[in-house]
Amino acid sequence: MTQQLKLRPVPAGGSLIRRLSADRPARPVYVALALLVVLGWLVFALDGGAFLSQENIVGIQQRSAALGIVAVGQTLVILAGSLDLSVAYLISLTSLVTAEIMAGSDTGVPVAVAAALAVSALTGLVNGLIVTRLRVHAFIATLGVALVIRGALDARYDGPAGSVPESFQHLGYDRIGPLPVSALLWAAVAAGAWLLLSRTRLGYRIYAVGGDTEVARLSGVRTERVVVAAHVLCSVCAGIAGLLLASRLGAGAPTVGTDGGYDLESIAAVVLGGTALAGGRGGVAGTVGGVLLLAVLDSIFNQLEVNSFAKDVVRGVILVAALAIYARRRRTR
Amino acid sequence: MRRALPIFVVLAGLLVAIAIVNPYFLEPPAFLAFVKRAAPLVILAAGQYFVIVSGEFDLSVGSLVTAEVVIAARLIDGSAEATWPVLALMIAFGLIVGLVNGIVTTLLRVPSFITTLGMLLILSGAVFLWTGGSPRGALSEQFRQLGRGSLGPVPWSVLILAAVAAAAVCAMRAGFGHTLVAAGDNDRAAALSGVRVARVRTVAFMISGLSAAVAAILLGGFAGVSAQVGKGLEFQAITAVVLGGVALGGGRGSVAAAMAGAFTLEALFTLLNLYGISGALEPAVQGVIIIAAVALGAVRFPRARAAAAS
Amino acid sequence: MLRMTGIGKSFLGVRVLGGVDLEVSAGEVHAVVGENGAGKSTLMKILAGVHAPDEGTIEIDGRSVTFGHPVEAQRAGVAIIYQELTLLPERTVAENVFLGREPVRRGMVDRAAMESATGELLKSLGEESFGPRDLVRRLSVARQQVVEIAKALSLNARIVVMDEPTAPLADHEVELLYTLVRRLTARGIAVLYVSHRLREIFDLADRITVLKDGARVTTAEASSLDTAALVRLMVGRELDSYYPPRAAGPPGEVILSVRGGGNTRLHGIDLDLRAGEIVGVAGLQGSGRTELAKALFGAEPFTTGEMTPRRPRSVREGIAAGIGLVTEDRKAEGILPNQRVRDNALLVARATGAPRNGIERLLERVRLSPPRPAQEIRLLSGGNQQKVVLAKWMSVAPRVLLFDEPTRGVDVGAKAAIHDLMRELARDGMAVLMISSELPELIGMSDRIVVLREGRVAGELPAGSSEEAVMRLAAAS
Amino acid sequence: TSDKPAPSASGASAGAPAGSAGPADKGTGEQSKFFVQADYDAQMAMRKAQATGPSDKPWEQSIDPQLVDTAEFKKAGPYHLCFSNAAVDNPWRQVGWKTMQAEVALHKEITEFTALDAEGKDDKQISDIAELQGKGCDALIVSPNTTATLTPAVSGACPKVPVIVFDRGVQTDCPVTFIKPIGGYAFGAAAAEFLVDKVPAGGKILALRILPGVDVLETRWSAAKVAFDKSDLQVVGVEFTDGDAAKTKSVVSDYIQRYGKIDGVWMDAGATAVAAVEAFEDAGQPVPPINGEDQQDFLKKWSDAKLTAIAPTYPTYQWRTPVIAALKILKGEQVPKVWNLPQPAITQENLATYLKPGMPPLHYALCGCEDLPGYPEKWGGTS
Ligand SMILES: Nc1ncnc2c1ncn2[C@@H]1O[C@H](COP(=O)(O)OP(=O)(O)OP(=O)(O)O)[C@@H](O)[C@H]1O
Ligand SMILES: Nc1ncnc2c1ncn2[C@@H]1O[C@H](COP(=O)(O)OP(=O)(O)OP(=O)(O)O)[C@@H](O)[C@H]1O
Ligand SMILES: [Mg+2]
Ligand SMILES: [Mg+2]
Repeated sequence: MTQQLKLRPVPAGGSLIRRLSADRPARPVYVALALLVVLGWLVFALDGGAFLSQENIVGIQQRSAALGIVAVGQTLVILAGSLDLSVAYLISLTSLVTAEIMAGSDTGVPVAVAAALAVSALTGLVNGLIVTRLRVHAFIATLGVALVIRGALDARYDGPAGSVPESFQHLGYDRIGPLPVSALLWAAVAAGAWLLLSRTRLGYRIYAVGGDTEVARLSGVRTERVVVAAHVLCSVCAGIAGLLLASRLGAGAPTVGTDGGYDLESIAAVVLGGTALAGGRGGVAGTVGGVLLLAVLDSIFNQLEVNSFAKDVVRGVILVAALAIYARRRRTR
Repeated sequence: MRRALPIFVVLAGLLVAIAIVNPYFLEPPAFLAFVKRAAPLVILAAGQYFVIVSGEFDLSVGSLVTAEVVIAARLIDGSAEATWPVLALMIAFGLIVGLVNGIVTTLLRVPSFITTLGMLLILSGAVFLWTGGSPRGALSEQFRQLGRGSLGPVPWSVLILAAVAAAAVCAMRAGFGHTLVAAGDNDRAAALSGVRVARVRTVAFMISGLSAAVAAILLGGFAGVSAQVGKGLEFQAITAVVLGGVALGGGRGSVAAAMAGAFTLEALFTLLNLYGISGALEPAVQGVIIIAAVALGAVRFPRARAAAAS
Repeated sequence: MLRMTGIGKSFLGVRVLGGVDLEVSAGEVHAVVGENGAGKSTLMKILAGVHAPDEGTIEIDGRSVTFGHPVEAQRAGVAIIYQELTLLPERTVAENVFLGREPVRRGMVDRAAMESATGELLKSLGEESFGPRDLVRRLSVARQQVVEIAKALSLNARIVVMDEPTAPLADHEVELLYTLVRRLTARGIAVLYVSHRLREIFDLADRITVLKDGARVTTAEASSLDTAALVRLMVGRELDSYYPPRAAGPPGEVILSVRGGGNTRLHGIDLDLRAGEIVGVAGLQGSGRTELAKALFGAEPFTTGEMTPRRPRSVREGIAAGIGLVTEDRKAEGILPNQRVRDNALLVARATGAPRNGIERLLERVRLSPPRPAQEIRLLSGGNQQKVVLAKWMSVAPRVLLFDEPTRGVDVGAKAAIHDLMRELARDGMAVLMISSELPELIGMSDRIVVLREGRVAGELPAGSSEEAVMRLAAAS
Repeated sequence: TSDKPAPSASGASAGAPAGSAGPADKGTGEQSKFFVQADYDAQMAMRKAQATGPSDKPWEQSIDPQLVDTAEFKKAGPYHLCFSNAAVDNPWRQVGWKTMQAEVALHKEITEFTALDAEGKDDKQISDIAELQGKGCDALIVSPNTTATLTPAVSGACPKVPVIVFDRGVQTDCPVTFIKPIGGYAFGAAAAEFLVDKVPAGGKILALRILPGVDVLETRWSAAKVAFDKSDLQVVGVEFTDGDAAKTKSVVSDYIQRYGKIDGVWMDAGATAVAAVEAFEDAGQPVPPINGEDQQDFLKKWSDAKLTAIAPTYPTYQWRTPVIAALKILKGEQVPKVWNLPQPAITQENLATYLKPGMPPLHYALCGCEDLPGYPEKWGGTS
């Protein structure tokens, strides 16, 4: 490199505050989350339950862990200006890979985890290469890959398969104090992604490529590698979610990903968190807020025993309303 | 049209391949049956084309189709007199859903991916909330005729498809079509040239809603009431449009090619079925072919003609 | 120091460069000139690793190099300011300057180092109005260009390419750039300078390479040429006079008149446009010239004041009132890149349902050459694109046509054609308003010049006023 | 058209997952890995067995009950029942869910009834079961979304509260009782035996399945396969329809076109039976023997078009039983360990009793809900 400029650190005044507010688009989702928590507390109080009880809080955490992990990955690809519709099938696939390799034995655990992550990384690589090399729009590329995985699943599995040893189920069921291990896993993934985005070159370049691919390229960023890397990371997140679900279900299931609706729901969580669908703006903090928002909403629905059709209506309205508010904020700024 | 050529070649190739396995395929009755089966998807693809070429997405058409059929069944409840008013109501409902999608997208500036995803949730929830979980009532025989019956040898759906295709091509040839493509290509330039971008895009969503209503009429007629008539149709329609060489993001591609894309998809299903790749591996083959087709379409072939220099 | 030999390049089977040689020595300002589409930017992009040449070699310091990606050119010591802004609006100035080369410490990006280095760069450019942590989105185009320059400088490159760096700059900012270029060359850095503004070429260049139709016509010492000779080399013929003659006789009736027009950016605008008259609008960057045009047109309407015809509240009302606007940003606001010339030219007529003239006559009138209505407009040169934009407005025969930087990034040949056309339109009774940052052009074309300052009319000058007079009004504090 | 199978016919007929023909080569493909001979034999036996219990209340009857003692769960009322439901995403579950709610309303001693809907998501149901344990339920009813994957969650709940599982089982015997109709083998066999009986020798059978991999559906098909393999019928195709009426109709039309004539249609579920019938009508052919299910639209078609048909059932009245069982358990009364409910088939003889004009087309006749409060309006019907 011919980089010869002297780089002297300057006193980093107020940089923490700056960094916290760097994820500015996330603010509304936390305001909404706070309001919803108050609403939840009211609803539970009137309905004779305790919203802030340990069971309920643990429930919310566990409910959000898998979606949360997928959504963090989805955030990375969306920030890079892409999209991944294949995560749902990939989750099913990795849950099966995990459970089949473990086959109920403790010794299989490391191999199974490695294999599940390898399979997902490979899927991400394929997604990324189709998007960058073959120049297929991510919507179609990942939809196509999703179909391919679905075909493989349909052909090979006709129901839950494999089994997960007791030891691995700790991941899905144990708690450390009030914190479920699964929620800690989610927190770790989110923190890792946050660090990646705010502190590493790859993170910077993900924003750059999502903001404007041509500008990034002309500035010397190898844009294709960045998009591929984002896809690999996203798929690995889906793979981790697959591991988590395998541990919770005790087996692999060919429909666990699609039944969970992880593809569209993860995208919904990401945009609820203020990340622009077009890429280049937003962050993980918002996504975490978005996922929590959906989980708290679910918890309130559960308490009120709202039927699933009404839930869909409410979710749809909230999604559109939230995005309308974001659009308005952006315009009036 | 030049850009649309590949899809017609692919379609012709597929039809020939089907005909080789099944020699009767190209005889009128079998071919008309094929067209009849393809009609709903082709109509949906035509509607989706208007939205995509204007630079947007419509993910709500699948659940709109389901909603339309369920609503029709409950309102008609087997009565012949109710048929025509309910048909009119279905059309109106499709237009209104499109109008809402359009207004939310253009005036509230919600990305259409999200607007229509929200609409998908709302429609699928609300309609079953209304009917108490599963479809009620029944479609009348008159209603069923449109999707099931035929005028002489030609099924009604084929006639309706022909009319829709003609209307779509005319709309794209007219000023409206050009302004729509302009909005999709560069909405700021279009707006500064006097194009009412919000309005033409909203109309595009309404056309998509209308096409979903028509598809619902045909599908409900063809196979009767079911809670999942529209399942997955939005992805199929978008895939068909993209297969036809229409660029996601807008501004490029023709409606004829989009409809050809839908026929191609339908022919592909038929062919896979004929070769016994039904069931398990069908999605895999479909996925590979779609990626391949779009990838090949994205490769630009050198042109002989020189670009002008001033 | 740099030697490019036999460079050839084709796009989609069209040859845009063939056998071009270019030699640049250390500490030299080497200008590259030529008409639109001559291949200047393409040649520069090949040097910057954006495009791979089909043929030819590049040597730096006698070593042969090949660049597969812009980053490789950067590493070989080539920095470039592209013709188009290449910044990310949602990121900070520092992040933009160091994009793709973020300094890392222990695996993490070293923000502090990045920001301090950017701060120093900005200071060395005499820029104090914004800092490394500002979002680029919040900067004016001129300031964004400063960021662009800082970005190129931060590379500490040995060869700096500037492709029309002054296009978005006003005259006094151009001066700053001059100082900067001289400072670079004093350090032994070679500067490749591309511009359509011939004055800058003669102000700065040591040597000039002229490209025409993708081939090198000549390379000559700047001192051995004058403007006329250079233009001759560029267009291959004599351009008799720079600006077409003004119309004789007094202007006609008032077609458009504003009294006290104002909105968020404009205040108390009084203005009359008469049939047969070209009114120039001068002003510094950010003085509100574009806003004035958009307000008259109805795109960003006046909210106060009187106007005849009735104050347009939307683009469509503007068009209905017989007003047209040729926008300053052709790519973003002027053309439909993927549509054919025909569809671009007929857009306004179609959008407003106006009866339309024959497309062939229209293209002939704007002197589009060759007139191919079926060609996609993005494949045309900037000058030809601009002619199609003109055709788009002429198809509805407006009574007032507003030109915002009509010749920005347009070569001398097309420029002359556009000037002729503007005159012709005025002669036919149209009222013409012309915004330009190029004072010679403004003075050469205008029947009178309105000068804007901070959103107000600072004064009006008659035809033939001096550049100094205009600048004095525009910059007075 | 010709009767000669098109070149692809062998491939198409082997559309079952494995894609290869079975040893007997009746075109039925390999036996499903879900097939368990012992279960099959047991169900075949139960089909012939006599159920014990009140004859007018099949939901309280049981076949071959092995009673277990529940004194340890005995508790004074009033009761709080909890229910973790897999989903309400299809008409069968809709009808069942309404029936269960009505059953709950029947019992004054149930003062609280908390139900969570997992929306078809295994992971959500696991969380739901955990959440319900925190709500102070006296008994927990579970309708599992899948067998294998819900097992850990149910095992976790058993020590804390009496658990009642119905419809689908779990792989543990910790629940106090598991309630189910006889099962999928009985369904599949009833339909297949009917076809073997009605279709002339050598006749061409088309088997229509919804999806591969769903346990209840797999057992239905594997029992049918056993019957067809023993018969002299030829299964010319096994196709998946995704439960989509339009696709069903297209598939049947294709087969009619390809083979000229289809002599019998076997279906693993009745939801698209009417579409299959219509395909024959639209082709201008007589409708061959066919099976459907107890949904009203099929029964009506059967009666109107005078079909040769049978409708094996998977009765929705089983949704009443768990509530009854829960109360029995909480009162310390004995319940069967495995509560096998009778699973009648609708035949030409009793068709009229099950045909209920005024009920919605997708209503299931064997809901056992006619005597419940709110019938028929609550089920979407008109009286
Ligand atoms: N990416 C591309 N694809 C196709 N053609 C291109 C591309 N880039 C440039 N061209 C064509 O190559 C020719 C040379 O363009 P180039 O931009 O190098 O000209 P220029 O001399 O820089 O003109 P200007 O003064 O307008 O900037 C033009 O005809 C242009 O249309
Ligand atoms: N307060 C401001 N906030 C944000 N952007 C501003 C502000 N003031 C000026 N700008 C930007 O500065 C640029 C120049 O402003 P404007 O277009 O009004 O000036 P102009 O005189 O027309 O200059 P030109 O036509 O040369 O761009 C615009 O792109 C505008 O966005
Ligand atoms: Mg250029
Ligand atoms: Mg301007």
